[in-house]
Formats: sequence, C-alpha cells, structure tokens
Amino acid sequence: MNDSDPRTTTPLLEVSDLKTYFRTERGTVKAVDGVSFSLQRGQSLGIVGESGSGKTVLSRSIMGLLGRTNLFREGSIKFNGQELMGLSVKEMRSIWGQEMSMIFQDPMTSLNPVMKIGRQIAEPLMLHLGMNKSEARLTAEKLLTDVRIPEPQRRLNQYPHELSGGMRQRVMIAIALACGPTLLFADEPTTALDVTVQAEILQLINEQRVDRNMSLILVTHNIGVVAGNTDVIAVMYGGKIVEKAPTKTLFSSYKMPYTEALMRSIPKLRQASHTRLATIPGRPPDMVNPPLGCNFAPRCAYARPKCLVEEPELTVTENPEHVYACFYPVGSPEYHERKLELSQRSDLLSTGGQN
Amino acid sequence: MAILLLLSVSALTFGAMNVLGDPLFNILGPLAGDVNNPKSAALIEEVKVKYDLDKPLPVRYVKWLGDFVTGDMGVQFSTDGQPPVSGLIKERIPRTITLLIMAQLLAVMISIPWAAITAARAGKRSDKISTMNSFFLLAMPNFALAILLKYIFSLKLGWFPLTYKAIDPYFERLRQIFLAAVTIALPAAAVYQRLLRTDLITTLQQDFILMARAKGLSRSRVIFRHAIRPSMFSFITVVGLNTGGLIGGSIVVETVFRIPGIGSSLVESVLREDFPVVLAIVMLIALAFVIINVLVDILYSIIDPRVRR
Amino acid sequence: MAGTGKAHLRNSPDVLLSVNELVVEFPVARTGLKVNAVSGISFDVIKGETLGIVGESGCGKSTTGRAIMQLPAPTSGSIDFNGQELTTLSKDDMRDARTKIQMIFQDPISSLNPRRKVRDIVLEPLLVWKRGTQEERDILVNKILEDVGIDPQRAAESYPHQFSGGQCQRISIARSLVLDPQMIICDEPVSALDVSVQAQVINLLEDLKAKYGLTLIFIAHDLAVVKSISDRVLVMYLGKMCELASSDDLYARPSHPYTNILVDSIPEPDPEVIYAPTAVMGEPPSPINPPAGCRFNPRCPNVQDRCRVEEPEMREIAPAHFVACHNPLTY
Amino acid sequence: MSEETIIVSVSPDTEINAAIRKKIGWGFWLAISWVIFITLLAILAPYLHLKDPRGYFIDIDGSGRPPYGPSFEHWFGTDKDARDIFSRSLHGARISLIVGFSAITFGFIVGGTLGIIAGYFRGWLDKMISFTFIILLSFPSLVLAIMLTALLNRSLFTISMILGILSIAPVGRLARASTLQFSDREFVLAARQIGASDSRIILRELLPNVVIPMSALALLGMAVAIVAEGGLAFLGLSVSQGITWGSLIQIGSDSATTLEKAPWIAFFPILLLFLTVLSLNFAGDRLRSHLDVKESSL
Repeated sequence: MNDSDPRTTTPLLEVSDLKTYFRTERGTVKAVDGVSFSLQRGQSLGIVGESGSGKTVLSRSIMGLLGRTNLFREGSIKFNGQELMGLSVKEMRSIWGQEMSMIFQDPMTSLNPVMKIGRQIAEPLMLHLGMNKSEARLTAEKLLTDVRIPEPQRRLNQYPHELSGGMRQRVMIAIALACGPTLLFADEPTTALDVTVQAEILQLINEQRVDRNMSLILVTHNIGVVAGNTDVIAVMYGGKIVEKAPTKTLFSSYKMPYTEALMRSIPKLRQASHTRLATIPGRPPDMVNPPLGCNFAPRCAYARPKCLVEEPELTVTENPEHVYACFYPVGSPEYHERKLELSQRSDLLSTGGQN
Repeated sequence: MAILLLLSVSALTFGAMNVLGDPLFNILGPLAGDVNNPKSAALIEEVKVKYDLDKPLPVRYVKWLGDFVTGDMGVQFSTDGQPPVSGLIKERIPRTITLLIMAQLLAVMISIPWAAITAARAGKRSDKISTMNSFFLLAMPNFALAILLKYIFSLKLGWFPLTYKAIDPYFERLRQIFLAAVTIALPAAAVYQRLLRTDLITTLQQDFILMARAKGLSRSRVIFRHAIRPSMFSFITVVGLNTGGLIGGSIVVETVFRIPGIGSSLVESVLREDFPVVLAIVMLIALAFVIINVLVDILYSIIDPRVRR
Repeated sequence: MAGTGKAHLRNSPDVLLSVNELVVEFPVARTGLKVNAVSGISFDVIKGETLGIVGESGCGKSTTGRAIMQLPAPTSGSIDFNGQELTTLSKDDMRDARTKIQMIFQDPISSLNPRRKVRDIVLEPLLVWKRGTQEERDILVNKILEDVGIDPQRAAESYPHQFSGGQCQRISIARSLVLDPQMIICDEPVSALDVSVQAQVINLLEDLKAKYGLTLIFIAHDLAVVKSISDRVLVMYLGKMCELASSDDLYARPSHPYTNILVDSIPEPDPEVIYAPTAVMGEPPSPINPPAGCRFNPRCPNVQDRCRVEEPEMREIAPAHFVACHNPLTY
Repeated sequence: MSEETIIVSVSPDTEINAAIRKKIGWGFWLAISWVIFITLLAILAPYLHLKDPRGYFIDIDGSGRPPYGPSFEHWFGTDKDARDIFSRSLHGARISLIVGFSAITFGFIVGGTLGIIAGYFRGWLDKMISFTFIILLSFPSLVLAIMLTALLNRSLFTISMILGILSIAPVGRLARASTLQFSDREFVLAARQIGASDSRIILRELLPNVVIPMSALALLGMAVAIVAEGGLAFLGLSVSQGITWGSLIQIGSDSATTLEKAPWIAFFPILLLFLTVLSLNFAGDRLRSHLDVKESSL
C-alpha cells in the first residue's frame, strides 16, 4: 500500500457490497442491500430511484452519517485507498467537510435558522483549516461570490429566513465547498426549488465541480436532472443498483426493463400532448419483506418464473462500463418474444371491445 | 391587548368576589341578616358606608382599582387593629418571591443538562430510566412531595430547619426556603426536561444538524451550538407559563413548611373569609402572571431571529 | 408579458366555464398588507376540453382553482359556470353548484379523512345529497371504485393510510366522480407521486375524462406533465397571465420570454438534448409588493422601458395563440 | 459518552417511516388495570365489609395509645383517633375519583365545544372564545380554584364544577389548535366541495379527528383534577363533608410530631394517590404517543 501512491492508481471511491439495514419493530428494513460501484476522481455519478429505493440511505451510509442505533452496516467503502468502514465517528470527522461534503434537499431546513449565515460558513473553515475569525470571514465572503450571491458582505450577517430558497441553496453549496472537498454528495439538491431556479443551481454545481476537480454524487428521483449533469448513472430499485452505465449509453441502450419502464413513464415535452404514457403496475417492494427473486419481477411485464425465485447478478455488457441485473434484458430473445405476445394481446383486447 | 387583559381579569375577580360572595356577611357574620334589629341595622348601615358597600358595583370597582394601583389595598375585614392589607403583603411578598426565584432557577439549572444528556441518548436505557424518574416526579402531588421531603430531610436527617422564623438569621431562613424551593423545583424540572428533551430530539433530526455533522463538527459543538438554541423557544414559553404552576405550588408548600408568604396568607384569609386580603392577593398574582406572560412574549421575539422584525 | 386582458376569451355556445377578471387577495396577518395572489385573470373552458394551468410556486395557479370553487370566494371578478354566476350565489345554491364542479388536491393523503373507511369516504357525497336508494348507491360506488382501479371489497374495510399515495389519489378521484360532475379541477394531482405512479394517474384521468365526458382544469408546476394531458395551456406568473395556446403550439413556439425560460429550464430526460437554460435573473418577487408594469420585467432578458410602466394585455399573435407581452419572441 | 449517540433521522424513505409504528405496550394495560381496580374498590367500598371509616377502634387491652401502626387488624394502621386508615383511604378514593371524573367531563364538554367552534368558524367568534380562554389562563389554576371555593359552598358538585372550569381553557385551546390544524387539511376542503354542511363537517370530519387524540388528554386531565382536588382538600378547602385523600394526608401531616411518630397516616393515602396519578399519567402519555405516531405515519 505504501510504495505506490494510491491517489493515482485507485479510484477516488470504491464501494463494494455495501449493506445498510435498519432494525425496526416491523422487522429489518433492507434499505441498501449489496451495492458496489466505483467513482473516479473528477467524475460525476447520478443515482436515480423512486422513493424507497434506498438512494438517500446509500449516500448517507457512504458518508457514515447515519445514527448507529438499530443500524446494521456491512461491506467496504474505500475512499482514497482508505477503508472507511469501521472508522470511529471521531476519525470520520476529519473527512467530513474536508474530504467529503453534502448538500441536502431542503434548503429551508438544512441551515440553522438561528445562526447567521457568515458563522455557518466560517465554522468548518475555522475548525478544519485553522483559520482565525477574520480570515474565515474573508474566505466566506469569497465563497459567497463564487456561488454568485449578490452583496456577499451584507448576506454574511443575515439569517437564513431572510433569503429566498435559491439563495439558501447557494449558501449550502458554499458551506459544502468551503474546505475544498474532493467528493461532493448532492441529495436531491433541486427538488424543493422552482424549475427556473433549479436550472441555475444545477449549472452552479456542475461549474464548481469542474473548477475544483471534484467528484460528484448526485442523488435524485428526476431522470431529467441527471441526464445533462452526470457522466455515469446508476439506477436503484429496492435497495440495489439494477443498472449502471455512462449517461449516454444508459439512455440509448438501457438493458433493465425497469429502466425502460421508468424512461417511458415520464411525460416528455417533445412528445405530442395526449401521448399515452407507459405505466408500471403495482408499487415498489416492501423492503422488510422483499420479493424472493428479482425485486422488480412482481411488476415486470417481462418476468418469467425464474425471475420470481432467483436473484439476477450484475452482468457486464459489451461495454465494460455498462452493467445491469436482469435475466432477460431489453434486446434478449425472451424479451422480444414476450413483447410480441403483449402487443398481440393488447390488439386482441382492443378489437374485442374491452376497455 | 395586555392592558385589556389586565382590566378584564381585575374586573372579573372584583365582580366575582362581590357578586358571588357577600362582603357584608363576611364583615358582620350572622348580624348581617339581622335587619329587623335596629341596633344591627344601624351597624349594617355604618359598615356599608365605611366599606363603600352602598354604592353600585362599577363605582366600587373603579374606586377600588384607583386605590389598588396607588398601593392602597384596603383594610383587613376580620380583625380590627391589624395593619392594612398592603402592609401584610409588603411584609410577606419578599419570602414568596425568593422562594419562586429559587425554585425557578433550580428547575432550569437541573433541566437543561438533564435534557441535553437524555436527548443525546434517546431510546437508550439511561434515557428510559430518566423518563421513568420524571414520571414518578410528575405523579407526586406537590403537597405529598413536600411532606415526603420534610419527613426525610427535616425530621429524619435534620438537615433543614422545621419552621421559618422571621427572627432567624438570614441564612437559616434561606435554608428553610431552600427545601421548599426544591419541592417546587423537582416536578417543574421534570416538566421542563421532558419538553426540552422532545424538542431537542426533534431538532437533532433536522437536516441542519445533519449538515452540521457533515461539516465535521464535534458532538458537543453540534448539541450546544446548533441544537440547543433552536430548541429553546417552547422551553422559554413553558418556563414562563409555568410560573403560574409554581405560584400554585408555593401556596401548598408554604403551608407545609410553614413559611409565612403570600400563598399561605391566601389560604389563611380564605379560611378566615377575609375578603380584601383574598381579593388583593388573587389580583396581585393574576396581574403578575399576565405581566410575566407578556415579558415571555417579548423575550421570545428577542431570541428567535425569525420572529424578530 | 404577465398581464391582463380578455382577447383570448371565446364566444362559443360550448363554453362551460368562463372566468372574468378574477382577483384574489389575502390579508397578511397584523401588517395591513395584502398578498396579490391572483390579479385579474380571465379564461374559458369549453365542454370536453382540458385546460392546463402552469406556473412556479406562488404564481396563483392553485388559488385560481380554489377561487372557482369559492373556497374562499374571490375578491372580485366573475365566474360563469354553465350560465350560472358563481360569485353571487347564496350559500345553499353554491353548495348545489359545487356538486357539478369537483376538485382533486395535491396531497392524496391529506385529502382523505384518516379516521374514515375508504368506501365511506367515496359514499359520503351521495349521503350528503341523499341521492338514490341504499342499493343504488352501493352499485354506483362499487362501479366507480372499480373504474379507478380500487377493489371495493378492500375499500370497505380499510382506512386511507393502508393505501399507497397513488391509490389514495385514485380514491380522491373516485370521490369526485360519484356526484357525476361536469368539470373536475385537478390541483397538482400528481406532484406528490413517484414517476411510475404519476403515469398511472395521468392515464387514468385521460380514460375517465373520455368515459364520463368530463371537462378538466389541470393545475401543475411541471410543464411536461401539463403539456401531456392538456389541450390548451395557460402560463401564469405572479398572479397574471403570460401566454395561452394549444399545448403543442406553446411548446413548439413559446412567445412569452417567461414561457421560453420555463420550457428551457426543464431538464429533459435525454442526454442528447443539450441542457443550456436561458439565464433568468433572480427569483420571483414577493406577491405582496409586485413590480409595476409587466410583472415579469425585473427578471426578463428582453426587458424594455415600456415593460416597466405599461402592463401588457393578452393579444392574439397567431390563430388561437395568445400572449401578454410587448415584444413577443415568435411570430 | 461515545460519539455515535447523536441520533439523526433515517427517514428519507417512507417505507422506513411506516415501519416505526409503535405498539402501545403492556405498561399501558398495567396502568389502566390499576385505575380500574382502584375505581372498583372505591365504588364497592360500602359493600366490602370494611371497617367503619368513622369508627374508633381504640385497643383497650393493648398498652399503647393510638395511633397504631400497620397490623393484621389495621392494614394501613390507624390515625390518632384510632380510625382505620385502610377503610378511610378506600372511602376517600370515592370523592377524589368522582371529582376527577366529573371535572374533566365538564371541561371536555364545555372546553371542547368552544374550542372546536372557535377553530372551525374562526373570525370574531374565535377571537372572543380565545380571549375567554386567555382570561381563564391568567389565573394560576390553584389560585382560581381557591378563590372560587372561598366564594361558593364546598359541596361535591361545586368542587367538581370549579375544577371543571379550570380545565375549560387548556382543553379548549387544544381542541381549537387541532381543529385549526385539521381544517387546513384538504379532506375538510374536499368535504366542503361536495357540498357538506358546516354541522356535518364538524361532526363527521373534524370531531373524530379531534376527539381521538384528545382522549389521551382526558386521562392526563383527570390526573390533574385529582391532584388539584387533593391540594384543595389538603388546604382544607375541598368538599366540606366526607373524606378525601387530600384531607387524610393533611391529618397525617398537620404536626411535625404526627408525621415523625406515625408517618403511615399520611404515607398510605399518599401512596394510593401517587399510584393512581402515576397510572393515569402513564396511560395518558402512552396513549398520546401511540396516537401521535399513528398520526404522523398517515
């Protein structure tokens, strides 16, 4: 380990077989159930999933930000070659803020309502970088300029409630960037914002990522948000990554029927109005009692008996960057066969006069 | 608003005292009904004039209010030659105020660290034990707790004097008051602790605490710098509002520990049916309470920048 | 730009709902100020049409929907529904009129009483109006529950929290259907739902619209969703109208700078579409103290002096395409 | 004191939230059992062949003078007049429980109605009712109670009414707050838009939602009323005829000598009072958190 510099040879983040369970009175919730991926320096990864898919828990679990009561966490998280699993909170603290930082969904609740913005930004600067008050203040002002907040000097003395939602999110970004982290988590950073503001915030995050050569993990339920902003996308379903590919590949040649269904169920501006949307029947799996085989099988139009009993492993396609977990992926003979059956059946239904 | 409230409260108290009660009867006893006896009738007339009972109620109220704000609270009915009510109150009020301040300080001082520790360990065994403790404290009526403490610390251990003597040295009197203050403070501390603990737990679940942790701040910094202050608002309100509860407690506790304060004289005067004293004390307490509530409101807006404009 | 006017109102016997110069103001507690939630909106809906109303938070779109139902009554303006003026109706007549217009709300869980069984919730409107015999009511409720895809058996014994968000939204839809309304106002009906469930509900609304011959007003902040379901779309900004056009036309040729920004800002789920939203300055100003002239002028990239003083009116710049802007982008 | 004890919510995902639904637990049932047990004893006290609560049981043969300590003959001992504490405690429970129950019933009917009306109709009606509540709350409750007892006769009925009046404002404010909260919920709007009348909305939509969480408050409120009655009785200001826990405690503690030499006179009634209040508080608290959790998971 010591003779070669891990910074050049290993990826920035390497997660393998990460499991994160919560013990509740109803049973064990398998929020994250065996997730593996790696992230290169400067790369941006989008994690997409519906509510309950475990995407938020995954990001917090990697960062070690979950409380430890009733929590079970297993697997390996290598950051810069260092194993994070098993580090004490005290040891993690030197990584938090400095090496990894996080932006949360709701800028309304993520800033301390009774503390001035200047102090909230200065806090990590003084703690990690050992700055004194006036240095920290100057740096904070510069950070606010970086995130394009007008009149930064005046803002430092304001409280969060005196700012608009978009401004608050910028402050959060400034705090997250303060100590120059190498990895930034953004957990639904624009969900609480209006579309016009969302566009600016996404641009800002991306710009800062490139400027500072940071890696980014962008967690969201909105496929549109990750499409234009990430290098790689991982689709999560039922606590697992079910498909992961470089962004363009994922959109052009997805393999997982779930990814397909997800893409086709989103109304798109370019489609004519009243275009019939594809739907996914049923609801996401109960993570206390997940299905025996593939988590998606009970809702999948292409599922076969095997899918209900056996769990598919992640499979690599011809593109080594593109993996998926499915026995009968989009494009396979079985997929086509079932698709034909389905279209015939719907023809029958429509000619038969049924609704 | 506060002034309207003060006026309503005082008018209501005055009205209740004079309509529901019969002041004449309280002064003269059975004589008051004896109108056929010319001797009594003359006495009744005399008393009516002396205490303004011949005038209509609103007039009496206005006059009484004027007197009250200038510090004249009338004379005690039942005993001739006693000091005026204001004199009695002036003598006794410092003891009650000492008792209340001491109790409130104790309660706050106990409850804040207690809440911080239990909130940080919410759900663990030590937290559950502490919850049980506060249940026990809350289920103990203050008179019962007073008796218990008196039995243990005064009678069995002899740490605290049994009675309050106005001639005793200051420190000795303070010791007697201290035990009374503890009696009031313990359940109050339990109330405050439970409230602050709940609020702290809520605050600790907020995103900004996660944010503070993600900055790499230490645990104590997260709790004391980030979590305590936003959790203090309802705490302050309740501490303020609970002054009423403490005053109620002081009535009972002063009686048990035989401290001649406002509370014990309220009980005595009710038993003696001495109306001016009851009226003056009830009014004083209600007014103090209203004013405290107003102050709490102001304090609240000073502390919370979101309310400040 | 964001302005007033009535040039876009149609003169057709098929107009079901016609809203004229609708104004809704709310007092701000203790300050004596007022929020100008809706400031002079006019639009109409013809039978069988779906009108989409889109805009960012605080633009007054939900307030407009509720004002039609007189919940609460608007400050001024007229609302003509099927020849009946809703704003001047007595309390009882309004109760009666409400049965013909129904509403679905954003939060599917909050809009169902947690302490009543689902089937009773759907049955309630019939009991309020004492419609039919018990047998007829049962048949109708079961039929409608099946139409929205809820098992009547399960509905009879379950409470709302035992259903998922999407199912709760179906139940809300069922409740709105039992009185056989002519129009349904959908206030952000899918924004609380996951994408896969969102598509189910949108499709369901399309199906029910055809089956029950409904007219819809569909209010949402997601332009793509609104476009997908609507025939015509009205874009609102800060209590005013910006643009009104058929939904395909609006997307293809946005004329109002705000509409254009809105269309641009939506991140398309397609990496081939280059995501380069037009810069927009700042965030919406407060509706307590809206800017003079065109309300969009402080943020508009093409702002001119005229926009700061003169409020634009809706005008037809192409057949059935209306815009309130002094210098529109297209045509 | 390790670092990991800061709890941070793990509730981004609704599935997890739904999983944290709590059971009410055996403690609740234990507490309720005690309340039922003591209530039964109180009701049946006259038929249980207890010793006469007013009888004097001076032990002529024994050498000692009363008060006698607890023995097989007198389970809880006797007071200075050799009256049986056990029997007196059970008879004392009657007044305490009756007062507690009727006070809170009165408070709920009056306060609850006022609160719901204020919260639903809002406007000037709300302002007036709320102001009344504020006036009532301007008196520390014990002070108000003392003032009223001073003015009225001290019968079982008036004492219950007085304590009932005290509970009007707290109950009413809670009812108003939760009515306000629920009338903002969209299901109330939904009920209005199907054309339901005000009374129907209040009775069918709001009342069940407001009353069920408040049932927890009823248990807590009953405890408060029992304690308040005890306090009044202790001060000699409660029901003038009859025995209550408060007056028994007062007898046992009226002089330091009595308390020191015969602590059982005061302590046994204290124990019963304590257990009853503890049970009511505990059951109420459990019920409240149970209902709250269910509420939040909706």
